Amino acid sequence: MLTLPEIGLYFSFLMFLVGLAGVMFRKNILFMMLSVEVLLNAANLAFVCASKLTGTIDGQVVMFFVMAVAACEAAIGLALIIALYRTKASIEADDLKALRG
Amino acid sequence: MDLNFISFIVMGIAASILSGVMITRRWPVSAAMVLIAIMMLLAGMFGLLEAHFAAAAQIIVYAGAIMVVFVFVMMLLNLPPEELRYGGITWGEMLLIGVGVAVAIVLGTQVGQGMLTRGFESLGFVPGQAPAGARPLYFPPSENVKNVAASMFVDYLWAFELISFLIMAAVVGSIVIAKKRSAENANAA
Amino acid sequence: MVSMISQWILTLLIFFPLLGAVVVGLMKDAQKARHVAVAIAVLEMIFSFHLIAHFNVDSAAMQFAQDLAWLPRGTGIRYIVGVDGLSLMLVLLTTILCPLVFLSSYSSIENNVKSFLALFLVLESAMVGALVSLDLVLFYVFWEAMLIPMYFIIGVWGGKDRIYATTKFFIYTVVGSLLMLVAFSYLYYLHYQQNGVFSTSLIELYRTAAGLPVDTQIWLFAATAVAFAIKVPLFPFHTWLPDAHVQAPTPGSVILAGVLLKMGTYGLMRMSIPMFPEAAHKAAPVMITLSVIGIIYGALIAWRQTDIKKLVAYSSVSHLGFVVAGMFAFNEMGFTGALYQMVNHGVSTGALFLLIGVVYERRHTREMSEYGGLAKQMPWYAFFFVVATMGSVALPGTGGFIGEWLILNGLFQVHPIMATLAGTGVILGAIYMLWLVLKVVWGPLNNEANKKLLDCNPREAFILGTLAVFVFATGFLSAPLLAHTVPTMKKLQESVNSKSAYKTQLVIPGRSDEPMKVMMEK
Amino acid sequence: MNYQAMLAAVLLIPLLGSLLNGFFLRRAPRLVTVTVATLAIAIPFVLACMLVFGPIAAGEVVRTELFNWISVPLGGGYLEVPFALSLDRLSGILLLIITGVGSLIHLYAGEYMSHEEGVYRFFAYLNLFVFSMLSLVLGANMVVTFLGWEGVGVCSYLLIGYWYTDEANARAGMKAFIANRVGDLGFLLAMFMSVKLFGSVDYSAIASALTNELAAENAPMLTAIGLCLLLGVTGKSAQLPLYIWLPDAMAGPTPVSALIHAATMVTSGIYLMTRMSFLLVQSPTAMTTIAVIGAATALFAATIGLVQNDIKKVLAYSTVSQLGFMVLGCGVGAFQFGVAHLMTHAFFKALLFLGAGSVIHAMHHEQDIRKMGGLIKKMPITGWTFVIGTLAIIGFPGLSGFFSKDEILYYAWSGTFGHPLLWAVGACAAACTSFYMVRLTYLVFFGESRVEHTHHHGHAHDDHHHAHEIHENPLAMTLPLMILALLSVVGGYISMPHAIMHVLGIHADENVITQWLSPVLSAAKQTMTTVYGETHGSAALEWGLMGTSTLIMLIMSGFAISLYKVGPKGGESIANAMGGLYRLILDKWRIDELYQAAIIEPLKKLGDGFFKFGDRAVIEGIINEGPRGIYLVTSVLSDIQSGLVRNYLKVVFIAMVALGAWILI
Repeated sequence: MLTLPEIGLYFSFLMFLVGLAGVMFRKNILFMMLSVEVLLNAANLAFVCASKLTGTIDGQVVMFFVMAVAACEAAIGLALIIALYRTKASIEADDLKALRG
Repeated sequence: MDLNFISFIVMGIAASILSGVMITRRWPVSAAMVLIAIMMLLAGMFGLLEAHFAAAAQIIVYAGAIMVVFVFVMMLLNLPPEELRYGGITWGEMLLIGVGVAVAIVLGTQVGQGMLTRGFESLGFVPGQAPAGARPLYFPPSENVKNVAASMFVDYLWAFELISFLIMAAVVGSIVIAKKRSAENANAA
Repeated sequence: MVSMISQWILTLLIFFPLLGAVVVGLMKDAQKARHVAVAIAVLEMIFSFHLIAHFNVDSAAMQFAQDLAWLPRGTGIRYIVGVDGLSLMLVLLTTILCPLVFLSSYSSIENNVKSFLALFLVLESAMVGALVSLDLVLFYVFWEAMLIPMYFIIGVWGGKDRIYATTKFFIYTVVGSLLMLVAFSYLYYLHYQQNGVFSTSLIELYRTAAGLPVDTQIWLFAATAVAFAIKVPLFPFHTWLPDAHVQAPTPGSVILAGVLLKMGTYGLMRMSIPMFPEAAHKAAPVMITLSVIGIIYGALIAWRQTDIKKLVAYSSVSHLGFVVAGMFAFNEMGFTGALYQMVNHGVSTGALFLLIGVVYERRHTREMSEYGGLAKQMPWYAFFFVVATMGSVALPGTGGFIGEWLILNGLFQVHPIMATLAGTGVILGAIYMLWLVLKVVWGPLNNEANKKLLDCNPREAFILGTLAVFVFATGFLSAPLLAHTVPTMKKLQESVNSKSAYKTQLVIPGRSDEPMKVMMEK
Repeated sequence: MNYQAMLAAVLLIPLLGSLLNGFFLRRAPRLVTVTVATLAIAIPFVLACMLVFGPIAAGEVVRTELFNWISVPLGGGYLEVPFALSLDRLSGILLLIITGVGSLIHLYAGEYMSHEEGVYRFFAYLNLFVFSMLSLVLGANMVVTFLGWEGVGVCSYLLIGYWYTDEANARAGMKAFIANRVGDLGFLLAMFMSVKLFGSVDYSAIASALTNELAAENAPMLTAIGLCLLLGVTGKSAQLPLYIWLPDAMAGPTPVSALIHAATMVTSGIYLMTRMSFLLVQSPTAMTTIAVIGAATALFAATIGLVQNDIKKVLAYSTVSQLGFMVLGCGVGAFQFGVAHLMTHAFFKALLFLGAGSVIHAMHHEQDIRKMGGLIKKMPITGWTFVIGTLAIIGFPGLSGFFSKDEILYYAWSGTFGHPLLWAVGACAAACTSFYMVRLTYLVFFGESRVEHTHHHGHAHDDHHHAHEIHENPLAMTLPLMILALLSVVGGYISMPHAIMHVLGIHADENVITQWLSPVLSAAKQTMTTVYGETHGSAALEWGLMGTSTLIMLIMSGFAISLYKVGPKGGESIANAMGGLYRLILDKWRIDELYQAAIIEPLKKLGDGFFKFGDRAVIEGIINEGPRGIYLVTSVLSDIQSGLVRNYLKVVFIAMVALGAWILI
């Protein structure tokens, strides 16, 4: 019989995959960022599950840190989206090819 | 098969399905709304895992703060609904996803059969118990918030401080990024 | 005083042209710069006579040596120079050819004269440096330093397709030298591993390298040999040469054929063979086969060329095949012949390129069909042409004969079949060279443009006459010339055939009469 | 003046003459040039006479070392090759021929070339040739000989192409040089083998090192040396298969043909074989090959000579044929008679060439014998000396050719390596010789005059002459003819057959030439007698063969005269009867065409192929396509850097999957 945290790891995995698909297949940067949030949440779930699984508290601390980083990411990312929208009038990821080799 | 267990599974399934729903929305705002729902569900799961602090933070920080910023931006940009480009998925991408899912399932199955725990067992790990070299809790496991706080401000103090610097930098940075362009635009105008 | 001069003479020889390059570069008047450049080259030549005057004929040691600190002590990279019988000949060839080349540039170079002269002096400096340096890093520095002036000389003052040619030349050579660098670096590391100290002294590394297991030796040999074979150029690495020669200005061609190609064969004889004797033995059949293929292949291609310069360029492929074949016979005759042939090829092919330059300046074409019957209009030119040709086809009495005779003789003692095949190169050599003479010098003077050609002016006659004298002087005075090289060649042969390290030492003038073993003590 | 210095002077004076004429007397009057050139050969002739009839006749060998030439370590010791000269009886004979005939020809050439511009060049070449030829015969080791060997090749190249403004002449010179070069490779290889076997290239050192035991152990190598030397000989002495250059070499001025292509250079092969006789006789294979080649060449060239119409071409093929006789003589072991025939041939062939030159000079460069005839009335000296030369070459009894040729034919039957078949071939060649020489002489000097009375426009310098005024040439040209005619008559007595000596009551064991050369040939003779046993000749056989060849000569001469009594038309009936064969022989058996098609063209194609396919397509292809391949790879790699974030994410995903898979495994 599986325990809760172990089932939680499955869910985390599933959500991660879905989030990844979102990042990979959406063209809109906004959606990509939302998908990244799903990714991060999946990761958080994994951390918490691990914390529960091992009976230690570190996973939850790290989950908090991830949350802080996610906040930063959201702030910077959204600021970039605004800046980008102002210059290019578009937030299509495929329009951004400056890295092309 | 108690209620906790059933509600955890239901919430997990709901979160997974909703994340699928989220990435297929055409309107950003509705996607954001779905995401908030996902976060709520996750918070519930955290609660069921007896991570009360995490559950609270999830609702307050994520659903409350971060998602608000998202919605603000969406409203600011007032974007039209986006064309979904599922038709654009190539065979290569399909194959990639197929392989990925296959690996995931195999990996997951192995985990489900206790590979992860067996791996830990070899290190002297019993599920639900702290491993041999693990740091002991400062407080009884029921005192979740206290434990998190103690660990964060004792063991992870430096990391915590660095994270605060990061947040500050992000705040300043986001202001600069969002503002600089407008200044240039003003000049250009 | 003499010992003082002897001690510093090589350093002087290396850096004097460099100084000259600065002087020439700072001058204002191009014409005066030409005179100054010639004067510098002549002075350099006179300095180099000190070497032959005070060279100890009975010794195979590195004479006129100097061993100074250069890079930080721990690296083991020092400034070590010295000459033995092998490098002495080539240093003299370089210093004697250079003044003639500068003289020839009076008419062949018309724009950017000062830069040309300065670059050429830098080139001379690098060539002498590469020939006398006994430290691998120093050698490598000079080796690469030769490349840069040549790159510009072809690229700036060359013919129509000069960029293609010079790029090709550069890439070929750089590929080779990078391989060499890798080999040297690995050897450097192996030396450290074995002895606990770093060293790039050639004398030290001879010992280290010869003691390596055969497999390692073969890899290192291959890397260095490919680098040198490209420079030689040995078949099948030769295709850069015709392009470079055809596009290079006359002085560039002369020095390319005269000295730069010899750097490859010099490297093989100085580095690859004595460093890795066992590998050299393993590789000898391959190298000899390649050179014999090169001899016949180059000769047949040369025969079918219509561009005079290309013909002579392919003849170089053929001639240098002899040199490589000779040295891989691993006997004294082969080594001596190879060295002698390097000098002779420098003289006779240099003369041929100068001769081509003479008519090219007058007619601006290198097509054979444009010429014919020049003997009528330019009798002295025809005379020099025939002399250079005879030197090139190794007629007895010219230096080429001594070289080829020794090479083929040496090769025959070991590989009779290969020597016979190489010998057919002598016949083919006659065919293509006489074909060239037939088409350029003999025959009716039909082309109107050729009917007003002027014969060699005194300057050209002086250059060509000097080379003609050398063609015959090397043919008859071979015994005294060879005497300088014999101890070195003997020692080389002994060390290669006993598959033991090439043991030599530096003789630092004035320090002591005993040959000093440098860097033996840790 | 000691003998060594004299010997050095003999060698160096012609070189000095050449340098003087070539560099310092370019603008000097013709007379000065000619005098310097002639003296440069005449003085050595005097010195040579003093040497040969002094110490050499007394049995000494004069040896001198000018300088140390090559010195390289060889197997512990040194391989020393000094520039050493050595004069023994063999080189003595050749020395006299070269300087003697040489000075006569120089004298003659001074007049012959009188209408040419810038003759300094001609005489510089000619003197240089004599220098080379002298170093060939005087060289004490193979390398010095090789210096001369190639030196005469070069001088021949320069002299054949003397009138270089006609490209055909220059081509003929080139052909000569290259054919010689092929032979030179043989000489070179022989030299290398003797270094390998004996550690030396000095003739006397080789001779003393070659013991019968050594010979037995290294029999294949000795055969190889012999065959390589033979290759050298076929090149230089115009034997099959390398004879092709000699007929073309007639493009040069006639004195050149006389000196180089009849008297001296082409005989250097015979000299070399005699010099190396001690080695050659160790290998029956080599000797037999030499004899066969000689006999074959003699017959082959004679057949071509039968039908040629150019006076010099006939003489050229005759020379090839006569050289074949000499080689045959050497090949059967009768080296001394090879040398004797060399000498007599030098006399009468030089005479014939000079006579031909005299005719050509008088006829203003007309060389077709069909346009001559009856010239003996206008040019009596030339005519009668030419007749003497002809009689000598066809072996009229009592003249020089009779003795030397018959001795060779006798030994071809009965010599150590002789065989009746070789004699038969030689006799056929002699028969042909009689026919074509008599035909030539008759058509040129007798019968009706067929000279065309028209001006020749081909030669601008002829303008002040008139073609119909054919008259005898001045003394400078006829004097050499007379001297050579005298020598052609008496020269043969040195090789008088035993049988005749017996009849004449001369009481000597050997004839003069055998006696004279006995020190040189003793080693060879000893080997031949000890290894192969005594020869099986007899006086009766000698008389019989002599009689047979005289008879053949008389019949063929009579046949030729009867045929050509009516002029060149006389031969037409036979020519028509032969048809294709006649044309084939007229085209010199089309050997040149064969070589062109079988060797030259394939080599040219190979050269083109190497250039176009090997260099351009393969090597350049690899060199140029290599970077292109790298470019292809890099462009694929750089396309992956699409700049699209999701593509990068795909890579991350792939990496993640791979990592997962790796964990599983």
